[in-house]
Amino acid sequence: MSLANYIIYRITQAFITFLGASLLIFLFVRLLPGDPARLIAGPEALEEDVQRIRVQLGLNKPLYEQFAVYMASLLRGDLGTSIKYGTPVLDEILTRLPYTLALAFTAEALAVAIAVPLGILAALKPRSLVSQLVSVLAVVGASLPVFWTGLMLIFIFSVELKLLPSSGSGSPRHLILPSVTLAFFLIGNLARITRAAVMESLGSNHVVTARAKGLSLSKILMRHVLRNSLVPILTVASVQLGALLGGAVVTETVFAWPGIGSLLIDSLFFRDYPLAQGVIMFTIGAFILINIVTDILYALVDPRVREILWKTV
Amino acid sequence: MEDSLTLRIKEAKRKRLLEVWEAFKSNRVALATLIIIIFVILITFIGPYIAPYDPYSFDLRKARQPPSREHVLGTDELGRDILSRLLVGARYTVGISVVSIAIGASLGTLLGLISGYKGGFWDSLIQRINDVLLAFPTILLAIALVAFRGPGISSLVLAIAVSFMPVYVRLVRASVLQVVVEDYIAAAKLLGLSSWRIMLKHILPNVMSPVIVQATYHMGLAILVASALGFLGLGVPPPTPEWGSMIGTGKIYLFSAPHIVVFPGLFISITIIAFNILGDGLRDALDPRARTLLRRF
Amino acid sequence: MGAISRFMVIAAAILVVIIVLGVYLALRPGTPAPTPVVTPTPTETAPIISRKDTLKVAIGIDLDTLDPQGQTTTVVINVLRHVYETLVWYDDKGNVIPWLAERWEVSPDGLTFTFYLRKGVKFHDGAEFDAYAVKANADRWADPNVRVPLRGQLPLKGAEVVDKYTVKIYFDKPYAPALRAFAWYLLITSPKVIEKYGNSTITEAIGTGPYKFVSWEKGKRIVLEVNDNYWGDKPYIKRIEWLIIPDATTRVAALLAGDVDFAYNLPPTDMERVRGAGLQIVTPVSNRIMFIAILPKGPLADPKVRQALNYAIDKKAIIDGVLYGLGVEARAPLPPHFFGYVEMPPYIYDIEKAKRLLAEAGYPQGFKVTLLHPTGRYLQDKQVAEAVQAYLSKIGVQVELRTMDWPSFVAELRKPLAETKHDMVLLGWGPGVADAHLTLYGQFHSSQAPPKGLAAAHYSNPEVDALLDQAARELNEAKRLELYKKAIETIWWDAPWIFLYTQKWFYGASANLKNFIVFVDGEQIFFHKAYFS
Amino acid sequence: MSELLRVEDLRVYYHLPQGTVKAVDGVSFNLNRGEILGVAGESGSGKSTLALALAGLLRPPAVIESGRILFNGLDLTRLGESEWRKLRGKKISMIFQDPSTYLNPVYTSGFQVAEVYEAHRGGRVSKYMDLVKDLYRKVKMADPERRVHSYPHQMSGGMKQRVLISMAIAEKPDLIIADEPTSALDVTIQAEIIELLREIRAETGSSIIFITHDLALLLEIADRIMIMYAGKMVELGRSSELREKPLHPYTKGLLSVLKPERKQKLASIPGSIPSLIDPPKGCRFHPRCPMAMPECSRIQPRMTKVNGRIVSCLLYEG
Repeated sequence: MSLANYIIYRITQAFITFLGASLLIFLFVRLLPGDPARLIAGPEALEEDVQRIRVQLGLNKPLYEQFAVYMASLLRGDLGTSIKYGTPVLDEILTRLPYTLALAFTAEALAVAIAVPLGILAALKPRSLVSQLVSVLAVVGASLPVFWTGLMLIFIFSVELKLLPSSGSGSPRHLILPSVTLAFFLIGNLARITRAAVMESLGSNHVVTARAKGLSLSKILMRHVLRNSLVPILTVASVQLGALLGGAVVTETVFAWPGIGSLLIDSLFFRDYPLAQGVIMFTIGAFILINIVTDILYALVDPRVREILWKTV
Repeated sequence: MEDSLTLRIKEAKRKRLLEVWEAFKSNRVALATLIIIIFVILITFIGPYIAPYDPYSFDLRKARQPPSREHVLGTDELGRDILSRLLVGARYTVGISVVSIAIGASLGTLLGLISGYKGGFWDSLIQRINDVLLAFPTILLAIALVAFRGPGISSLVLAIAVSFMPVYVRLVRASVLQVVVEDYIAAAKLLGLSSWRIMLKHILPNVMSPVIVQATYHMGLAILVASALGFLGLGVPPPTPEWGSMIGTGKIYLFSAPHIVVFPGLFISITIIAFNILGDGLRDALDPRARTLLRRF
Repeated sequence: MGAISRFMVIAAAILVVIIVLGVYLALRPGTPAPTPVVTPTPTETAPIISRKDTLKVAIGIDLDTLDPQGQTTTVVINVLRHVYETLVWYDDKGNVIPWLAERWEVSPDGLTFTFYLRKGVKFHDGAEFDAYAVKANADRWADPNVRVPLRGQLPLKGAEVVDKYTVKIYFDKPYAPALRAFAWYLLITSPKVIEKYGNSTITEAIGTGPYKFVSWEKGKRIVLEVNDNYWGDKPYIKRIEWLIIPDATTRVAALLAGDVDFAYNLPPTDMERVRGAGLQIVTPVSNRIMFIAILPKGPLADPKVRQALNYAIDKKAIIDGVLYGLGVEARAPLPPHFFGYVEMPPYIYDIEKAKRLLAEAGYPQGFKVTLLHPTGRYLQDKQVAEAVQAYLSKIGVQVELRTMDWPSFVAELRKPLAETKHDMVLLGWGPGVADAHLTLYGQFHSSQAPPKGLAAAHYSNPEVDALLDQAARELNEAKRLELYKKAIETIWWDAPWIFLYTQKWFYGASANLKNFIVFVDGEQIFFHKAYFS
Repeated sequence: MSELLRVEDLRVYYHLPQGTVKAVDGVSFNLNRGEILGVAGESGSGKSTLALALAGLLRPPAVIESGRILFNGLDLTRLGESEWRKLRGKKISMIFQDPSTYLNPVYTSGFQVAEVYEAHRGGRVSKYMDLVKDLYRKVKMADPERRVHSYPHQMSGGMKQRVLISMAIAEKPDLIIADEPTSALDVTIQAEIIELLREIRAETGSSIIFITHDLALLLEIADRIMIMYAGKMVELGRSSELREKPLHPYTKGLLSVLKPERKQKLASIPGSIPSLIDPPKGCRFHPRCPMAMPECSRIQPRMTKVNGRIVSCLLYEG
C-alpha cells in the first residue's frame, strides 16, 4: 500500500461521510424552529407579504422535495443561494474564507511557537521558576473566557495605549489582537500536552540508549525526544486548527472579524438554511481534511503508524 | 484455587488503588487543588444554607453596588446579593458539568469499546458518525435541542454531553486497539468468553485512566461552554444563579460594574484551574510508567 | 514535585489578585480614561471646519440587501438612505416635507397621489430622475413577483406617468398613513437598474442621494463617497465608512480608541464611561414600544387581573435601574411621538392595589404563569424579564421565564392561541413609520392574531376592530385622532399588555463631530450635513 | 592482568519525597582488563543502579552520594557531562535489558547504530552505514543489508538485542556493561547472545560487567561473581570457588535453588527484599537469614577477606 493509495482511500471515505452528513445537516438545520421568511420581513410585516416570500423561496414545498432540489444542485457543485443575501452560498463562504484562514493559521502558529518551547522548557526543568510561571499562565489562559481576554486586550492596547486598532480587519495590525486572544486560550492545552509528551519521551528507555551512545544533548533532544513527542502535539494542534477553521465565533464577534464563525452564527440566527448548511458542510469538510493531513503527518513521523494506517486500507 | 486467585486479584487491585493514591498524594499541587474541588463540592451541598441573603430577592434601588460590608461581593444588576447567588449557584454549575460529562463519557466509552473491539463495519459506521459529530458546532446542537425539548437544564446537559462524546469515542478506541493485541485478551477469546464480557470485564478497566483524565479536563471546559450557551439564551433560564449564565449576562457590566462579572468569573476560573491541575496530577498518577518507577523503591 | 506547590499556589493567588485589581482600578467608570480637551466652538455663526473629511461609523449589524424594495431593517435603510432618496421626507419635527417631489396632491377619495417632481436631478449612473423612474420603482414595489417584505406598510397598486415630471400613484382603498410611508419606504433607484435586474434581487445601489455607493465588504464595512453632482447642498464629509462591529462593548472600545467617530446602539452600561471620556452622548427615542403581552388564558382572561399586573410593576424603577434611563414610561400603547398618540393616566406602582384587584378577581393567593422572552434582541431584555418576574412575585404571581433565541422566539409567537405554552410575552413593536395605525392595527386588531399576524396578546374586541379599520381609511387628521383616542382608551383599561416603556437608544459620537441630524423617530442618523470642528 | 576499573565505597541514593532510597550503599570492587565480572542479585538489590552509575547515566533524583569510580585511574564521579559524553559509547558502553524499549521506534536500526560513529567521529550518519553492516555481520545478524533499513518494530527480540550489542561494540570500548541482556529473550537466543559476548571479549579484549538475577548463567560465563543484596555487596569471588564453597548464607540460599539434588520444591528464599528507604538495622539480610544470630540485628558486618574472597557477614568476622 502506498501513500497515494492511502490518500485516495481516505478521500473516498470522506466523500461518503460528507454525503451522509449533508442529509443529516439538511434535516437538522430545517428542523430548527423559525421561519426565514418572517425573519427577513421582520415582525411588523404583514402575513400575506411573508407568505409570498415563503413561496418565492420554495419554503412552502414539502421537505423531501426541498431535499431533492438541494441534493441535485449540490451534486452539480452548487451549494444553493443564501436566503438572506440572495447570493450564491459559495460566494459568501469564499468571501469570508481568507479572513478565517488568516486568523486560524496565525493564532495556531503563534500558539505553537509559544507553547511548544515553553512546554519543552517546563519538561526539561520542571523545578525552574520560569517553567512554573509558564504552567500557571497556561492554565489561567485556558480558564479565562475568550471574550474577557479579548475585551481586556482591546481596552489595554487600543483604548488606553492606542497602539493597535480595536477591531475590524484589513491590515496585519488588525490581526494581532484577535490572534493573541485565541493563542492565549490555546497555549494552555498545547503547552501542557507538550510538557507531558516531552516528559514521557525523556523518561523513555531509548533516550537512555541515546545518552549511552555519547550523543550530544541537542541531538538527543531533537532526534530522540522531540521527534517522538510529535504525535500528541500534532494531534492537539490539528484538533485546535480544525476547530478554528470552523470559525472562532466569540473572537470573531468581539473583534468584528468577518470570518466563517460569524457567518455561521448570522445564518443560524437568520435561519438562512442554505447558507447555514453550506457553512457547516464547509466546517466538516475542513475538519475531515485536517484529519487526513494529520494522519499522513503521523505516518511520516512514526513508521509504526504508517504500517497500521496502510494496513487498514 | 479459583477463590485464592480472585482474592489475589482483589488484593492486587486494592494495591493498585493505593499506589495511585500514593503517587497522587506526592504531587502536592494536585492535592491542594483537590482540596479546592472538595470545597466547591461542599458548597454545592451546603451553599443554600450558608448564603447570607435570599439569592432571588431583588431591590432595584440597591442595583450594582460594589462590595461592601453588607454585601461582601456586591450586588448584581437587579440588586441581588452576589455572594448568595454564587453559593446557591454552585450546585447548578457543578451539577451540569458532572452530569453532562458522566453521560458523554459513558456513551462515548461504550461506542469506543464497540468500535475498537468489533472493528469492521461497526468501526467504520461509528467512526464516520463520530467524524461528523466532532465537527458539528456545539451551538447548533444546543439550539436544536432547546428547540425540541424546550430551554432548561436538561437540554443544556444533553448538548454538552453530545458534543463531548466523540472525544471519548476516539480516546477509548485508540486505547482498545492497543490492548486488544495483548495476550490475555487472546486467552479470554480462546476461553470462549462473550464479546460483551471481554469488553466490559477485561478491556474496559484497562482503558479507564485516559477517560478519567479527559473527564477532569472536560469539567472545566463544560463550565465554559455552559456559560457561552447561557449568554445566547440557550442555558439555564433566569433567575437561576448558574455561574456561567451569571458571567454571560454580566458581560456587559465588565467595565461599568466589574464586580458583577469578575466574582463569578473568578469562581469559575479557580474551579476550572483546579480541575485542570487535578487532571494533570491524575494523569501523572495513573500513568503506568510513572507508577512502576515509584513501585521500584 | 513537592517543593513547587507553595510557589504554584502563591503564583496563582498573585495572578488572581492582579486580575481583580486590574479590572477594578483600570476600568472603573470614568477614572483613568483620557479626557480629550474639548475645544469649545468659538462662535455659533462661524464654525471652524476641520479638514478631516472621512467619517467612520460603527454599526452592529451587516446589510442584508442593497435592493431598494427589499429593505426591512431601520439601520440598513439608514445607511442606504444616504444613497437612495424618497419622494417626500420629514423635517425635524416629523412633518412631511417635499424632497424629490416638489409638491403633491391627494384625490378626495384618497386613492390617487399626484407627485410633481424636482427637475434636473440625476442618478449616480447618469440616468435622469423623472416620472418614468418613479413609475418603474412604484410598479416594482407593487409587483407580487418581487420580494418586497414590507409591501403591506405601503399598499400601493401602481403608477402612471402624466408627463415627464408628473406621476400618479394609485391605491385600491384609502390608506391614511400613505404619505408618511412614502417618506420611509419608497426608495428610488435608477430605471436602468430596474431594467437590468427585473424581478430578481438588485445587488447594486444607484440612487440620487448625496453619497454614492462604493463597496460592501460583507461582515466588514460599507463605503460611501460624496456625489459631486448632488442636486442639494454638497456634504462636507467626502467619505463615510460604515464598519460592522457586532459586539456592543467593542463598539464602545472603537469609539473610545478613536477608531470610529460615531457608534450606533451602545450598551447603556457604558454610558458613564463614554461621558467620562468627553464624548457626545445621543439618546434618541425610538419607534419601539416595549410591553408584555398578556394572553387571555385562565386568570389572565380577567381585565382586573391584567390591571393588577400593571399596578404591580414599578416601570420608573426599571427604566432607571435596569435601562439606565433609556426609556420613556408608556402612557399609551404607542410611542409618544407617533401620530395618534394620546396620553392616558398612568398605572402608578401600588402593590396593595394590585393585591386588592387580584383578590377581587378571586385570586388572593396569586397563580403561576409562564413569560416568554427573547434574549439579545432588545435593550436589556433578559434583565427586564427578570425584573418583571421579581415584581410579580411580590403579589403572589409566580413567573416562570422561558428564554429563547430570536428565531425560535418568533416561531413560538406565531402559534395559535390553543397551542401556546406561554401566558405572557415580552415583545417590542417598532414600525418604521411613526403612525398609530402601524402599532395599534398590528397588535390589537383581531385579524392580526397569530398565526395570521404577530398580535402577541391575541386581543379581540369588535369595538376596537371597528375603530382601527375606520381610522386606517380616515383622511381627515382631526377625525382620525379622535378615533385613535377612543381605541386607546379602551385598550388602556382593558390592559391586554403590561405597558412598559418606549425604548431609547444610546449612540455615541466623537467630541468634534458636529451637525449630524438625529431623525425624528430617533433610530436614524444622517451625516450629509455633518462636519468635524 | 592490569586493573581497568576500581570502585571504592560507592553510594548511590535516590532522594524521593517519601524518603531517601539507598539503592547502592557502600560497594567496592575492582575489574581487570578482559575480565568478565558477573553481578547477581534479586530485583531491587541495586545492581541496575550500579550499572547506570558506572555508565554515568544516573538521573535525578539519583545521585552519587559518595565514593569513587576509578576508570583507568580517572575518577568518573568527578566528570562533567561533556567529558562523560566523550567516554560513553567510546570507552564505556552499555547493553540494556529490554531491547524493544531501548531502541527508538521512529528510526531505522542502522541509523541508530551509526549514531555512535557520528557522535565520536563526526560527519553524517549515512556515511557509516557500511561499518554498521560489518557490525551486523559480526553480531551474526541475518541479512544485514536489509536489516540496517528495518525499523525496530519490524525485528524480533533477538535481532533487536543484536542491534544494541552492535552499538555497544561499535567503538571497541574498554568496558561493556550488560544489564540483564538476555532475560527478555527466549532460551535459544539467550545462548547465542552469551556466546556472542564471549567472542567479542576474545576479539576486542573488552572487560564486561554482566548483571543478571540468573546466577546459573553467571557461573557459566563470568570469571568472578559479585553478589548484591539490598544495596550492599555480600560476597565477591571467583566463579568456581563461589560455586563450590559459597560463604555468605544468602549466596548459599541462591545456590541451593540451583542445585536439583536438594529437591527443594519451592525454589526461593523465604521472605522478600526489604525496603531500601528504611532498611533493617545491622545486617540487611538478617530477617531472612537461616543462620541469623542475635547480634546480626545490631552490628553491621564489614567486608572481610577470606581466602582471597570478600564476604560481608558476621560469621566470618573475628
